Amino acid sequence: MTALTEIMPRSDAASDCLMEVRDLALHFPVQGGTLFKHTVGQVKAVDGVSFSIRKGEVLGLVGESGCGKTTIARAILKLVRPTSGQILFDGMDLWQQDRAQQFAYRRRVQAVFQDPFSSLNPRMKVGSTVGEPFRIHMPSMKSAEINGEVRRLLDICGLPARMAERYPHEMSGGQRQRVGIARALALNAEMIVCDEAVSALDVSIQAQVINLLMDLKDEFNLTYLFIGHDLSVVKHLCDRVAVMYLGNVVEMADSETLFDEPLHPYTIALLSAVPVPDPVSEASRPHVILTGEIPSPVNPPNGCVFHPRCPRMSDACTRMRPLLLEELPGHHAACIHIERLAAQFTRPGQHSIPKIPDIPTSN
Amino acid sequence: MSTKKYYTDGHIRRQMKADHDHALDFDPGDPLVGLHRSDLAGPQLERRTVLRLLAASGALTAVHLLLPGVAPDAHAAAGGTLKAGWAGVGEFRTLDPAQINQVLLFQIASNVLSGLTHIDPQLVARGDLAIDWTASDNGTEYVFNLREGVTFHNGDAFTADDVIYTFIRSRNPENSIHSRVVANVADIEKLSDHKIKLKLKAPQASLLVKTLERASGRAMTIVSRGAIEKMGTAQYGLTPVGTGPFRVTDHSLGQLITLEKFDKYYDPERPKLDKVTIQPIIDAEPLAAAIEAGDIDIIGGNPIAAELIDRFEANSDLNVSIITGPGFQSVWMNPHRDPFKVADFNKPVAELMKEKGFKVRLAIAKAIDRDRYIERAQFGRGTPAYGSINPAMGFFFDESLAETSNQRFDVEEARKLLADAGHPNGEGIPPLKILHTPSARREVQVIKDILKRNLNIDIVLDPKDFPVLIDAFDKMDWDLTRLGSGGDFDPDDGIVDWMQTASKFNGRNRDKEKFPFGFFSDNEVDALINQQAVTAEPKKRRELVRKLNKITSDKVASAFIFHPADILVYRKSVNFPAQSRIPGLMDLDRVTIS
Amino acid sequence: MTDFVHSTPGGDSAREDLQRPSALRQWMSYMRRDKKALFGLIVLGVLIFSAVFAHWLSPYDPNAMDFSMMLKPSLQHPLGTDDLGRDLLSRLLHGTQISLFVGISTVILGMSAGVTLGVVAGYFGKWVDTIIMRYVDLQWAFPNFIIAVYLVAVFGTGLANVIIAISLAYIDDFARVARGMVLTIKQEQYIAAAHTLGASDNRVMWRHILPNAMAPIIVQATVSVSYAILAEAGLSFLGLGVGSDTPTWGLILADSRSFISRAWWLGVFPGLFIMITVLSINFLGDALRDMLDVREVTDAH
Amino acid sequence: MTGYLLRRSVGAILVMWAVATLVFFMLRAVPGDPIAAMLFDVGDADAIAALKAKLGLDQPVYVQYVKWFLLVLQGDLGNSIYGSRIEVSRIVMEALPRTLSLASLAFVIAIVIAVPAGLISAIRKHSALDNMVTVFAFLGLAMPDFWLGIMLIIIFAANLHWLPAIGYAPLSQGFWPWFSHLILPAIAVGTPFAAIIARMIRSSMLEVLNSDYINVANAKGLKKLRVILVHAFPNALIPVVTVMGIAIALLMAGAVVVENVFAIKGLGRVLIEGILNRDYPVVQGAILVVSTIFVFANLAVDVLYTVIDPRIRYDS
Repeated sequence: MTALTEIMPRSDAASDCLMEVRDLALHFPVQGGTLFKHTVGQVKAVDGVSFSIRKGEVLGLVGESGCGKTTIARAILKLVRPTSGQILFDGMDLWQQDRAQQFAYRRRVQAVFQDPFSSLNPRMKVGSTVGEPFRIHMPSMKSAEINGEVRRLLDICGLPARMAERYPHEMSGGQRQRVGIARALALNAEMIVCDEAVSALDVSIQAQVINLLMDLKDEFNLTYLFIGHDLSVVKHLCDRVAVMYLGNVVEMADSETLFDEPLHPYTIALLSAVPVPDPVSEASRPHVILTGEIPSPVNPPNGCVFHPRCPRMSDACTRMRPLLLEELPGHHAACIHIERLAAQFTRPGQHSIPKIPDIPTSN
Repeated sequence: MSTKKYYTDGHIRRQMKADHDHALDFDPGDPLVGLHRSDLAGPQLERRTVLRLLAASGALTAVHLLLPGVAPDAHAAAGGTLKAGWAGVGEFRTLDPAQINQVLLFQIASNVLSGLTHIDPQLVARGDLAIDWTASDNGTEYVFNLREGVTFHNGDAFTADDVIYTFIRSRNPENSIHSRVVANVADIEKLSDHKIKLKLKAPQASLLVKTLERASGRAMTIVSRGAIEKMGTAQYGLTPVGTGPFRVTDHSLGQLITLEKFDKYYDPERPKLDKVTIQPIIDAEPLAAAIEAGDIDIIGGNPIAAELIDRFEANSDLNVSIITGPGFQSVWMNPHRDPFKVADFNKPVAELMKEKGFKVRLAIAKAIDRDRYIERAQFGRGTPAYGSINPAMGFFFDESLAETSNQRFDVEEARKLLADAGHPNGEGIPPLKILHTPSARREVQVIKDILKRNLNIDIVLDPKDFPVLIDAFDKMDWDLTRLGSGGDFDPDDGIVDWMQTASKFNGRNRDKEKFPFGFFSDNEVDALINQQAVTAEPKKRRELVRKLNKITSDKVASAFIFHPADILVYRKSVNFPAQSRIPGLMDLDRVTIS
Repeated sequence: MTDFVHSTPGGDSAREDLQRPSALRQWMSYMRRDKKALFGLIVLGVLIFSAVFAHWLSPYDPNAMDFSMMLKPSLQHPLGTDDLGRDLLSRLLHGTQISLFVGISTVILGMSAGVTLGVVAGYFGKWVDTIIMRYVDLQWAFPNFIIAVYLVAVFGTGLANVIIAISLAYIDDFARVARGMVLTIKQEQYIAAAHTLGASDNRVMWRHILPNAMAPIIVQATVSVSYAILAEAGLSFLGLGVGSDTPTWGLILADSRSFISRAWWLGVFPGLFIMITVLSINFLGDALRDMLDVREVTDAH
Repeated sequence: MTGYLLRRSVGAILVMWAVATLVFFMLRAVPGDPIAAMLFDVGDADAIAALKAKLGLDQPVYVQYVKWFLLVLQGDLGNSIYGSRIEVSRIVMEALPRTLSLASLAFVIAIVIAVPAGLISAIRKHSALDNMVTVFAFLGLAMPDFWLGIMLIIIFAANLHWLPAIGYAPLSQGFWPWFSHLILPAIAVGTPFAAIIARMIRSSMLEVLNSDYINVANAKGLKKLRVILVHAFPNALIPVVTVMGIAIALLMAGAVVVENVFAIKGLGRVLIEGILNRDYPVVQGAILVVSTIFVFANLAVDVLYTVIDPRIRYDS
């Protein structure tokens, strides 16, 4: 699959590219054996993924749980080491960094995690949590200065200064997520990985947090990698969206394009599952229901990984691994049936799902 | 043997009177108190000789006059099982005399195996497998007549060959840990089946009591060649075969030894008991509970914890018999270390008295209040010690040493000496570490208290398991050591082993470059010890022993603390005849039970 | 963005005033409910007080043999005198100092070593974990007390050696508990967050993981203190204890064994001191276990 | 299951090998020369050297180790250094039944006390009876075992004369001699263990009694006793089995101390005396045996666990 990188010259050339993921693969060994442990198989959590993130952009990464999106986030955050492939940040390979570079990288890329209950150390006061980045990266900084910074950050994130004395268990979920954001902002990061950052929150709180994230993006000129499974949130927030299935990116396009004119059958099925606020159209629109289970990543299907569930599956799909190709300008998809599809497309209205006559549907 | 006779009460009294009179019937001006060299030959006349010697030394008491094999057991019936407990021991590692290194083991072996001689309660050698003997004029050749008709437990007959086999076995350090004991024996010659001749390299005063004795020497305790070859040494160590009054019928490791009467013992009157069981009991409280509850009838083994004696004496079911024990216990002071450094002991005491280090040495020795120590640590049982010669060797013991020794207890003088040495009220003396075994902890605490009280010297306890302690002691790697000797039946045991420059305990593994001698070295003492060792004449030997004993005391070879008491505890149902009451031993052949 | 309702930041502050009671108050109220724990707390308080002030509280010098041997308890000697004429009360009070010191310091040492090993093993995993856990399994193959016996024999008797021996014997218990906790905590997102911040391994282990793993470790530690006190007594009994004239309860009790039937106070009082102390520590440990909601410790041999 | 057993057994053997090796080298690092101590009275440097050479103690430690290890592989544990140099295997085999007798009787006593106590206190939670059991349990855990042993001797042997104070009689001499010698030490060893088990049974019974299936059983109108004994108790035993490993440790440790009090020459005493005397082969042999017992007993507990709780499988 090395060929893949060659057909993606655009992102490489783009001067505004902040991060580039090249053919990333993460395989985890599965161990077994009676007397002596040995590796009997591999979980292919991420299996050859490439994309890039431009400066100041919000890239969404969506997919069902277990598709590998969080694993990509962990690789970008250098919490796991890829089996193969590269991640370039500002043109530099993350696993070719020396200590100082790595330390600097830690300042420039930060994360907001999914579970506000788990992402804050329950034994640390909020003030310590938010102040920790300074203690790590600026050991010479005095406590009073740090406290000032903490107050400033809490304020930016809409938290009163007295919260610094609280423990996480004394706060609400939304407050905790704001603390998590404050911590991510502390060192003036350029890029923030939001790993399901709002998924665990109540809807009303979600809105607040998302608004905060958007405000901060504008204020500090941030770049986000936004990982989520809630398509409405992703659509609202992201400039571009990549859709993942079983360790592979199956489609990637501008947010609007992707939601309006999805190309990949998986994306189409995914979108059809999103409830529409209008009950009438919700009832009348076609729903693509995927049959079958998501295959195990230990033993992914040959050919197109989606083929066992694909309504459009053909013989070729079981043999050929489709490449992620730029089918329309800026719109990549990995499906061998796309060309045929594209010809049939008409431009549907917003929030509608394209009618695809030869896709068997069911209600 | 006299034991074959039975006496009436009246006869005993008459006999005792006669013995007493005879013992005192000598010319005080005669250096040999009316004895002749031939008196020292065997077998029957040592008793009279001894009584005479005791009388001459003023140590003759009614106990000494009691006839062997008489008195309490006159009415006792034979038979029965005696249940014995052995104190302070967890297991009987071996009963093979060639490997025995503990008194508590030869206490058992002595009931199973025989020697050419055996000591009696006065620590005098009597014939055992030897009927009698004669010594040559120069004291280097002995001819022994062996008892006939003696058989081993396995049925083999005892002959001169067994004596020679035992000698050859013991002479080899690979087979016996006692090879040194027979080092002075040049050769053994078989004159007939029941007659042997011993050739010595040099005259030896302790030959009969030490080398040929069945218990203390262990080198010439007669073993069965047939049995050793048949069962191997390991098994022989568990169930030895000998010619003694009892045979081992069962040995359950660490739990019980069963002895049964040997029907073919050479003395048909002995043993009285049918069976003896011996159980090792390591802790004091279970031991006490066992004898109080009647689980055991008698206690042998290591000395009974002093603290139990009062309790036993208060118990109307028990008899407690206390006699002077064979041994001495000391606090040793390292002469190579401050503050009691002494570079050389080879000068008159008056000269030594001018040295600082010696003053501290002496101050410590003088400040130890032996009476208080015995009262506190030993619950009042024991004899104050000022030398290595113990009161159980009545004839050689010097009671006056308590008054004449430099070490005589005197707090004021001790303090003055310490002040003269530059340490008024103990100032400038660092805390001194005292090496001791864990079991001596109680005693050492008392010594610590006494030295603190009397000299304001601080002592730090340094308990070490015996193997570690010995290692340090041999290397002279200590300030103070609390150590001593037990089972000393002959003066040699105390002085040859401890007081000569070449003594086996005297810093034998020391760095000879750094330390020219061990804990003590004195040319005069060395010479006197050599001299007494070849002096068969008791009176003369006694003078030499007493003289050297006083020198070691005056020059503070160690601070002598006490001679332990030998304490025997048994239930009232047991008759333990005086004749068997040998210090340190547990001869059960005359014991009966009712 | 207009899809979303704008509300004031921190607007879910309705829950903000949900004031949690402070840890201390929580504790106090717990103690009021749990009589056993209260008893334990009071006894332990008294013991620590008497340990600290033993020097002033003791009527006599604990090592001075100034009195008759084995005097019955009386006004002069509330707990009588021992077999060497020393005041038993004074010895037991000084013994409190040393026994508590033995109990606490062994646990602190054993805990430090064991927890360090457990945390490192759990945190780094792989061969580090394999090596450390193989060692722990090795030690696990032996009852703690037998290990302590063996180590004292190796090092020799004495206070320091007894403390080292007992604490070494505890390493596996603590290592297991700590490692188990670390494996769970490692999965938490705040650990990932700390890594993302560039926190060093040391910082993650000791600032983030350890504080969150402490609950079962504290419970284990409490129980271990009482075991250490008993272990010291057992070692002293075997002649492998502190061994000099240092008055530990275990040594006083072990020394009394030949006198118990004549001087009951020599056996009873040190026995009571040990029992009441161990009892109250166990009560406290039980209460802590309930409070911190830790499952029954299953590795307290 | 077979695979699991096999893997665990190999692991156990490796642990034992490591223990033996560790002990071997640590023992030789210990100060103290057993031969010098043994020949203290003899005092002959040549004799010491000769004996050391004969026993192979003059060779480098690693040579000694290899020799010893090769012998162990052949089942030969060597001979004691002391006295008649009795075979270690014989010493251990004579001591083993004593310790096992003591430990198993202690176990039985503990179970006989603990099971009813735990059940009663769980069923009658917070009653006077429950409080009594709790106090007993805590006291049992707080008493030094040797102290309890001495007290038992004073009461039942020295004063009441009901039972022998000390010693051991093999079962071959009859049940009563065996039992009467062992009952007091077994109580001393078993009491702390009984305390632990009673507490475990109480808490796990309470948990089980509150569970749904017991409520269902009650609702079905089953007799209360039947519910408790047939339905609740077996399930309550599961956590109890998990502490069996500790039980073995506790019984072994207790035996070491209590064997001393009652003058029973079991494995504990063999070990302690061996250590004190630096009798290397005896210590090595005893440790090997103790660790074998302990390791395989733990293995047995794990297997038992699967038998009692069908939910647990080790194969996956």
